[in-house]
Amino acid sequence: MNVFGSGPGIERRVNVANNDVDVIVAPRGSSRPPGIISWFRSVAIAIRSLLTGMRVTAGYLFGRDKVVTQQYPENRETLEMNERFRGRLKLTHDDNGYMNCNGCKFCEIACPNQSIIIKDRRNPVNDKSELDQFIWRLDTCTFCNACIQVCPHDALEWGQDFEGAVYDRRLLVYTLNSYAGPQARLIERAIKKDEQPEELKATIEPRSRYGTGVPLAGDELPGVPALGGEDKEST
Amino acid sequence: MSAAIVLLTLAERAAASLEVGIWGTAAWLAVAIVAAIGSMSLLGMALVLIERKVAARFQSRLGPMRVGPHGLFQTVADSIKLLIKEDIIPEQADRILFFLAPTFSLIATLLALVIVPVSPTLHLVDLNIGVVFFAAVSGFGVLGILLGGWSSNNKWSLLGAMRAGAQFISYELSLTLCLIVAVLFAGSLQLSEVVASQADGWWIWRGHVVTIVAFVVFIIASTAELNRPPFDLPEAESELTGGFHTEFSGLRFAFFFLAEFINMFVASALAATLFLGGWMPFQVGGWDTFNSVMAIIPGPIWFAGKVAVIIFISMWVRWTFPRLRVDQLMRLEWKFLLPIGIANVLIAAVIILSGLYFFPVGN
Amino acid sequence: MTDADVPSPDEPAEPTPRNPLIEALIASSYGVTDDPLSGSNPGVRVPVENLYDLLAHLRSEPSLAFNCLLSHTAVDRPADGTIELLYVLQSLSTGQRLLVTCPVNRDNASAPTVCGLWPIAEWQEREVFDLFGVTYEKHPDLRRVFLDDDWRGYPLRKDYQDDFMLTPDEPKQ
Amino acid sequence: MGVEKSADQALGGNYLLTRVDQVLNMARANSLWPLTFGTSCCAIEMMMATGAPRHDIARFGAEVARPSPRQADLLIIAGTIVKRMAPRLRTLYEQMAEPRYVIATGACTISGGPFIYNSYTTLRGVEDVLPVDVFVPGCPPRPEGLFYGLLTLQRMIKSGETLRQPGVRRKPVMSALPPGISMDDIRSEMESLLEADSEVDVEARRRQLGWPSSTNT
Amino acid sequence: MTAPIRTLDDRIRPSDTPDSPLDTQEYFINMGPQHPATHGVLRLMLKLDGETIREVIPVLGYIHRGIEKMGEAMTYRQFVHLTDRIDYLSALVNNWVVARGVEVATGTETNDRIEYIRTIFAEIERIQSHMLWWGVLGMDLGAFTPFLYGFRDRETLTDIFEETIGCRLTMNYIQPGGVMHDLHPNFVKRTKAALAYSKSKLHEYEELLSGNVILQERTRDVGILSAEDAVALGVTGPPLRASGVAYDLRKVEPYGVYDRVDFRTAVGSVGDCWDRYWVRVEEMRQSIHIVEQLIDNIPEGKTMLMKPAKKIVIPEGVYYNQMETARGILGMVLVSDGTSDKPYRIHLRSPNFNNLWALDAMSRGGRLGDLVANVSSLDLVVPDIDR
Repeated sequence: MNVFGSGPGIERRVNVANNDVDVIVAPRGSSRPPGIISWFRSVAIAIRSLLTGMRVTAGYLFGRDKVVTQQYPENRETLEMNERFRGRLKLTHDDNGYMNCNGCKFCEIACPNQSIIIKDRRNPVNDKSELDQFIWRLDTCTFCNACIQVCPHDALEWGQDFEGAVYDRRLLVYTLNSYAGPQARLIERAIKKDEQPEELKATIEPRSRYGTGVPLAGDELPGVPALGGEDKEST
Repeated sequence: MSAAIVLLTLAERAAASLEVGIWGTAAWLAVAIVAAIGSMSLLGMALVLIERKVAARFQSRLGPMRVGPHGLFQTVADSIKLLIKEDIIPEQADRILFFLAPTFSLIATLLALVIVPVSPTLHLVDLNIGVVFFAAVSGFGVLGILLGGWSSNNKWSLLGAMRAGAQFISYELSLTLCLIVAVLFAGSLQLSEVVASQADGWWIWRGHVVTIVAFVVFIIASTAELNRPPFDLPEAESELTGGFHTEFSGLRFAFFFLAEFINMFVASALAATLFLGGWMPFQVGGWDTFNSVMAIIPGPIWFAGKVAVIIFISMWVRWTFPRLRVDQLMRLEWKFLLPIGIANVLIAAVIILSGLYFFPVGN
Repeated sequence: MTDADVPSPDEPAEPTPRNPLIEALIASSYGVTDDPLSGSNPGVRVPVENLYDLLAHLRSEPSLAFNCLLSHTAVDRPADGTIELLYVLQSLSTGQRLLVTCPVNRDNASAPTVCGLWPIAEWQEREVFDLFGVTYEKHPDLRRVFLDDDWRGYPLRKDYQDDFMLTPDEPKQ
Repeated sequence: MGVEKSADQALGGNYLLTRVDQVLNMARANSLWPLTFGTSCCAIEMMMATGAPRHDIARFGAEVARPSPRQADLLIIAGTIVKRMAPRLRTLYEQMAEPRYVIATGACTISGGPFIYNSYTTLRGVEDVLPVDVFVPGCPPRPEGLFYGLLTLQRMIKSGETLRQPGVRRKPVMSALPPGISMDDIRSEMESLLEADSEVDVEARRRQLGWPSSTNT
Repeated sequence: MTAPIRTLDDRIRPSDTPDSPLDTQEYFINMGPQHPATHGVLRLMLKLDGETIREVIPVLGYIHRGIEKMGEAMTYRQFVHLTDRIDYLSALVNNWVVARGVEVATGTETNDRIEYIRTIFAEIERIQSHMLWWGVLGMDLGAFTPFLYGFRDRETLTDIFEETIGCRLTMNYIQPGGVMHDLHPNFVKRTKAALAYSKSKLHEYEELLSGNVILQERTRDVGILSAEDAVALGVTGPPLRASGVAYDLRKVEPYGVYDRVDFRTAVGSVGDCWDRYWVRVEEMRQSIHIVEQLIDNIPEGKTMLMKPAKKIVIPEGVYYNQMETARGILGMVLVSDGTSDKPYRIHLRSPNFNNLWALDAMSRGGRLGDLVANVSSLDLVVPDIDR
């Protein structure tokens, strides 16, 4: 039986790979010298070490304010995520409700696993490419922030929502944009320079989270199961 | 056989007390059994809940909170779920033994429970060889574990069962030596008389250091017999994925689970009875006012308090210490506890022969 | 040691070997050539016939004492018809590091095992065997390490075909 | 939930059986003992949820992590499942006793996540191997996100199986929708798609649907 | 001659002649891939004689995802996010290896602020990784409470990550050319508070577990790995240092700003579980010391020097660089063909893959309980083994 105790290490200086390195060596204790007295001493040390451990846990049992638990469903109202928390991707809008995204696909290219799929279209009024549908796959998204990092228009940001549990993975495919049409900057410019702003606005079409391209089935996306004939819900 | 003893005793008592013939005896028996099972499951559920709440506090968290106020009915939910859970018998398992194993475990516990003296009146069976009976039926419990490990046809289970067997046989020695110390002091094998002999002072006070040592060794050995951490080698989660009960599910697993917790209660109750005076209040020789105040508190509460303290210590230890290794466990018993236990019995004999009790009250 | 670590953007253009170790190795009889592509680390190329002898020399020579095989991997170069075996050697006593590259024939990739020199090579070679299909002569336990024993093909080869694998459409701007 | 109840009554279910069903389902929902199973990153966050005192899954009665699948009710698949692991996962699932529930946490288990493309081993969703009850997205999800998944599962259990139809699970679709989206939303989307031909008054539609705010969920 | 290719079944055929003098039979038992002590999906085939371990055969591949193959189809910047998922407890160091590899290859010089931030985060990550290990070791040895304490204290450090980075585990923060975000305004304050808290808790760990006689009995002279074996088996990181070889890349080949801070390398002398235990606990202390030196002196400067949307093309060549994660040396072999913005081949020399094979040498002759202690003391992260 060793004489225990995990005291401080021994400081030393050694040469490793031609560098002088300051090291601190683990304490080993010493083996028990023979004799009945040292045996009793080592038993006493052993029992004391057990009691020390029990003191620590007792400190938690009887101590005040030792419970650190946050009660999640009960504290939902007060629970706040950090401001940079990567919860859910969303498109930013200006004060009038127009989005900043113009469908430039920087994010789609930056995305490491094609979680963002952008469909664009050509606006008949100003003949510019614009966002038709911004599909975001929450089921594959890795929250790596690459899309937001590369976005030249600050059109994307993180929302704080973390409650995403669903019964069917097809529900995790989102269409983020609420409308298809020109970005806020173009509309503003059209209003300012009076370049057919009303006609431009008239090209706006509503898009939902579940728009045309991605129905609940989402069959076209790789890896997403199609809505089959069999009832998958009962197992 | 022990089951037969209990049943016969129960029947005798019933017949003697009611004098209503065979049917009355049967009815009394049925009531007693239902009451025992009911109280046992209630006790088990309460103990599991207490364990979980206490563990949570040790670990600076809250524990079950959402079923009932502060999770009061958590274990009720667990029990119902376990009752209605599917019961799987693995294809390769020995079906008969697989069925018997948890039942043995639970029956052993039930048998041990009936002899626990809660108070002079609340004492289901007062056998004249109560201490021996306890030693016998607690040996019965390991049979369930061994059978469970064997019948599962799983190497991990078998390893766990073998560990349990080795552990149990070893620690049974120390346990019995401690029982002998208590019996020597009390001069009787009947638990009610053991308690009565402590009216003047609990043996843990009156037996010098001998009973204190016996008490501590009894607690250690019973913890080891119960497979509770730090001696939970037969079911060591991180080593054996559950040990002997790896293959048991649903109700059968619940039997093992329940048996473990009731056993903890029984062992604690025995320790309280033998060393801490059972339902006897705390008495100090000469302090008459103090003694009378103490005597106001009813016996069952004294008993429950003592058991609670011992159970708490058991939980405290459980949630603090790492687990021992197999060979270390054996070393602890054979090189450490057993010599101490034997020396303890000899010293106890000397003390009793010379009548050198500590603060001899009254006589 | 530390000089091997500092980024040296202007170095590769110079034709002279950068390191006395490499000069010594080139002068030896192992058919060693300097590896111009080994980045900031000293690196040599060696034909497969001399691979074992060179590595044994590097391991046992007291002044070199490359006692740790940090990494062993391979690079598939179908254009050259070779698989380059790459040994990253590190000496924990001198702190020196050396990259040894050894091209082997791609169709019949085989190399001597170096398990006897560094025990860890046994598993690193198993990994390379698993993913590249390079067989190691006299290897004691040459099994696949990550993939199933009946896996077809060697996934890290450039021409690996797999029906299961999904390749995305490249987004066009 | 209401739908299921009325269906029971239509089938002739009586009050007592319904109450028993409720009690049983309540017990099941509040005593989900998870299997200690985790393969990669999500397992750490799962342990943060189950183990760390800050989140403490014990509040839901689910801290009794069982190492043996026989005794577990809940399989939280945390982490990537590859081809070689898939049969083992299936075995684990089959070893679990009914009723058994499965939560798939993290992008890897839902769809392959970061490893969906160009990986020769990673499964694209564990649904290929076993039936999943609840999907918890995230990479990895926060412990609170996992708790929300657990609550969603509890909701499913409470409204699911009955005594007369054991083993039949009903996923209440209404509560399965992601937050901020309701059936009404979907319905109005479909209506608006039907009216796509007609003229669009952006301002009115914005007021009607509240576009900016609807994305700020 | 080519060595015969065998299967696992060939490998685990029981031997006919057991070395035990008694008439016992050796048997194989399968530990994993789902086993509480293997921290994931490591599978160990154990050849046992009773409870005594005769041989440990690790079987891998239960989480082999082919990250190296995937890397060939990704740009360097995208590949960073995959490295998070290899050794997720050292995610930032993994990021850093790729970032530094790209920076060295393209000749980009980073500024001091970036290096300070990277070093601080790497050290905080090391502390939290070791805390988690401490808790898990406690649980593996049968003490459940340390597990919760470890996780509780780790949470304060995770908060630091979440505040600045937004993620708790897989962060994708250190990028080629800089870091993704600048520090959060609260960063310094919160970090100092967390470090002070961690320090007090380290003392508690000492009382609860380190000095405990049962832990000492379970770890001392268990799983001894000699220095020669450790080096030959390619063991790096705390297990190597516990064997007495003070080889720490932070000292020997300093990267980041490790050459400007004062700290000591924790080493052991015997190489048993206790030394590995103590080395890690001491490393937590040293890491706290490192962060304390740096936290007040973070210089000003830009935090991203490469445009995120710009293509990174690396000159042709083979680049190797390595760093010290919480588990050992993580090396990256990066092969570029000089034309594409994607690596031609990327190989990660993972510390756990190399450390794992020392398990057999450590555990032979020990008990089953010792094996659990050994696995735990190696601090294996299985996705890092399989990649």
